Amino acid sequence: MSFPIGRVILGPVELVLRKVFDWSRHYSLWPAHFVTGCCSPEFMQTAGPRYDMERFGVLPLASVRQSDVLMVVGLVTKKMAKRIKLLYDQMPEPKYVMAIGACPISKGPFRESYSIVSLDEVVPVDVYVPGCPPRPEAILHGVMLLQRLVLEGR
Amino acid sequence: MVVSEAKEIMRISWGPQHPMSGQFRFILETDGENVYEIIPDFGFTHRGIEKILEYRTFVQGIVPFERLAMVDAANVGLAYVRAIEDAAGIEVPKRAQYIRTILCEISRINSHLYAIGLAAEAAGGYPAIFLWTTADRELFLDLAEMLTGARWSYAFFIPGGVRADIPEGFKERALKVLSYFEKRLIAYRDSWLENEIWLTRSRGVGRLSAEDAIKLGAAGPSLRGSGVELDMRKEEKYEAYEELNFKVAVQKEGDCQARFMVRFLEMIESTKIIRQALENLPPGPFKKPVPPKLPKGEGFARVETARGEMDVHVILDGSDKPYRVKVCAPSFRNLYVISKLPKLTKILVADVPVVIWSFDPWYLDADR
Amino acid sequence: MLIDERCIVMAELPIPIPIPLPEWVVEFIALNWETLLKIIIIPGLAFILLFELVAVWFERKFLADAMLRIGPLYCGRVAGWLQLIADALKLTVKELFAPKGAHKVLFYAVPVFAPTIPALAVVLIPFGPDWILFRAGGAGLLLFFALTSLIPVLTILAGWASNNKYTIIGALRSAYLYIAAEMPLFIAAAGVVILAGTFDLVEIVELQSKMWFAIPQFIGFITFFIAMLGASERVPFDIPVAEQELVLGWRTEYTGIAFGLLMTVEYACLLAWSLLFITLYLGGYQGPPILGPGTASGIFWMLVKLGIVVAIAIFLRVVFPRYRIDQALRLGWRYLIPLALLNIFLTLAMKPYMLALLK
Amino acid sequence: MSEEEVIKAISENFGELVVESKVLRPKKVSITVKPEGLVSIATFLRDSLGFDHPLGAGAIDYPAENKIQMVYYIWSMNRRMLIMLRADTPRDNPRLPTLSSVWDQMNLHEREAWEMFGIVFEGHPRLEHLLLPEDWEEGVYPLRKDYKLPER
Repeated sequence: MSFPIGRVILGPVELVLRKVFDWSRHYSLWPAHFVTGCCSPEFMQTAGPRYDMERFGVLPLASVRQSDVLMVVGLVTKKMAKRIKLLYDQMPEPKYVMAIGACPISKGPFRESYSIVSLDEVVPVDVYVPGCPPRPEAILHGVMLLQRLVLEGR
Repeated sequence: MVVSEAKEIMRISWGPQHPMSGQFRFILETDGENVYEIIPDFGFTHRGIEKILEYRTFVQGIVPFERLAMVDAANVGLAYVRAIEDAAGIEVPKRAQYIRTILCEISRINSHLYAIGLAAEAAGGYPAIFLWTTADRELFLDLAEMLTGARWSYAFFIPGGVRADIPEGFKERALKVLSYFEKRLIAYRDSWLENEIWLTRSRGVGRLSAEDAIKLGAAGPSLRGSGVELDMRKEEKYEAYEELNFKVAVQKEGDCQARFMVRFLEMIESTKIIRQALENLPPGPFKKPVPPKLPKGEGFARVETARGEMDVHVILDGSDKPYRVKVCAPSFRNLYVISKLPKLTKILVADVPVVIWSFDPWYLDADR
Repeated sequence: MLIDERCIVMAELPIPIPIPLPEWVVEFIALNWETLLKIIIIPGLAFILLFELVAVWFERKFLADAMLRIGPLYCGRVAGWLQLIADALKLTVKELFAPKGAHKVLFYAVPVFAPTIPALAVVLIPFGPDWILFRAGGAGLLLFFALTSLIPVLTILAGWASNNKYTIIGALRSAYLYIAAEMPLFIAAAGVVILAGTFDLVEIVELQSKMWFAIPQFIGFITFFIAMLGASERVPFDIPVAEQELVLGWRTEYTGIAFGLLMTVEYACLLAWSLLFITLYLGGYQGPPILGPGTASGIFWMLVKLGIVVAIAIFLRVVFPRYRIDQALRLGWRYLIPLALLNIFLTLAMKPYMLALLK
Repeated sequence: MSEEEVIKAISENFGELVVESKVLRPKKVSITVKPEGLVSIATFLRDSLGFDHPLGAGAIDYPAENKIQMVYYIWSMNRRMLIMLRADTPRDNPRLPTLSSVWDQMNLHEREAWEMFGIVFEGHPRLEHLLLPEDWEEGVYPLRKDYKLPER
């Protein structure tokens, strides 16, 4: 079996590059404008002056094509679940999902409703932010958790 | 897909994932610029709250009910609580009525700031005003948090009164916030309501005449923007609104600018109401004990939420859970008026966000 | 490309090159190191990319400040200065894909060619008396306009190739807006050409040594600035990329580095037009010689004026909402073009007095 | 008082069609009507009595009395009065004439009542799902009393 010269020479280079790109990815997580529930005013507050999301490089953009994080803010109904699946597939590859609010995690105050699903049944979720509505500090904590996740190179 | 070959009308989906559509989907039939048809697609945030309420006792039911319009949780919660009190014939002590009025007006200012901020964003990426209103909302959220402990969903009103009394120090802080806010309102008026480009974008756009507004069933500021004076606080005289003097904001033109001017004037009125309510706050108990099982009966409450008049019809059957709760949501009617608007006036694709946000629909309120 | 007549012997090379290069490379560099410097550094590639990073960073910080926010902060410890580098690196790593029905070749051709056009336009701008990359034989202004009028062609191609209803509307709007903005630009620039009597940008700047053209050509100055905002799609005319109505206009379907390149197009357009605006009306590289007589102070003054003009363009984004497409077109056709024509008549009528003023 | 005038006016013109009418609260009148007279009374209310501002409509399910009651809430702008127009239909085969011709907003309310209670509205232009997802199985009406919620 020939000696993996490529691995030996390029190994450290690839490691450095991975570190640099992970650093750059964790500082520019662009969510898409997508609020699906009653926590949306709290999401606006997090983007507001007091709890400014943009300090962490989180810049909400208009379309899903350019976004890295699918921040599902609020409840997910069966009808909305189809659209979320569609959106998740349209996102470019290194993508993450953040469930903000008690409803996407466990259907929240409407747990026995006939038309609500939890987000895990629709898309794989990376970070859960509980709270109904979660305080802006909780959402920012979720963003920091996601940044640590990205740094580990998930 | 092309609807009709003759005018090359194509059907654009103003989908749930769109910066200005919130949790809703409009289907626009347009030929690129003129909009011929706006078809609302309900049901994206339908939680079946009326069914859930039948499985929750009265006090438990307040939490999901407030999720109808979280931005304006106090007024919405008040509608449900007043309906139960109306059905069971419960009298609320005077002090509780004043405290309820204060929190309702704080929540109204909150909701109107949200509407004005998003309208500035809809008019054309005007981020400064959107963020200024978000900054001012933080002040009112702190006030609500000091009074009730929660920023948005207060669950502060219960049948028979209020959960807790006003903490001391609340009055001074509220007066400080209100005086600062009145200066900010002047800043909004100069920099935005009289902004030349905003006027070209909103003056005469989405005009709704008074008869159409009544016939189609518009609600709240959308109705008062067309010159129809109907405000539940004056009609029903509930809570402390009877003793407080305030004017009903009405505008004649009925276009987007008029609707926002109504919301703007209502914010000024709300600050006056809070000041008066804080001045002559009566002493006495703030809560009356209410038995869990309420007698059989039927109650109907009409509350002026920030988006319009919400009517709740509650039927009790003697158990501790309501038999049936029927909610007539203002945003449901406003969305219907939006869908009928292209037939009344000419709307361009670029106008659609401004027109939609001038009615300030709250889609969770419409989907229940 | 005019190679400099002065042939520099290798010995007098200003920068000693330690790297063991082959013979002919050293010879090539020795011969025209100055042109290489122009291509790579000042009006060339590095300048445009650096301007792009600094302008976007400044815009995000300035907007955040106007909105009582802080803006990017933690990515670079000081004031988030590394934020744009992080965004650019992240974009290069993103997955690239085209929508199902898209025309693959065209879809990927546009992001590759689009940034080159405004970059080419920047080449014609003089940064010093002899610090100009391509003098275009005395017709710099004409070539500039020829190049910048190619941009709407590419926008329509991109909009059509992305096979999405929104992008088609966005691309068509961008074309309408460009035509409505280009006409006043030509006519206003014509006023300057009549006054200066030549199309060569260097001579136009030389004429402004005593007094800038902004004062005699004041109406043209105002029209050019407003039309420039329209041409480079800055607020209040950023209708083709109206986030609220058309998601991202003709750029909606692009992901990863393609989207990054198309963002450079927007800022390179702004750079090109503001540089032309400076050379025509604000006296180009003219200014009190601070860093010595030659090109150094010229470059310094160009950068200072560029900073001011771009800051004003960014400030407008905070203050103004956006015009509707028909209002923008009406503004263009009904107000800007008559104003520009009035400016030409004035210059024709008062040319001798203006020239006396300039001497 | 204007409430009595309204009740008197209605009982004169449609004596036998009116099952029951009472004044719930000051300025709130409730009238229960037979389904056949619904459209004629509604047009009478809108044209002559001035009830022109529709607020909403909903249904209530009474499995005990085997009936579903549809309630229309209409506000009169110049009388400053609210009327609750009610109509009962049997629970097993609920059928009602549509009122979308009288107040066009009822179009949406009736679609919601159809999908939640199963009331079929004759003459309704487009009886489709409004709030429930398109693939909701036929014949299941969530707001009826016999539809138990999954978890409970």
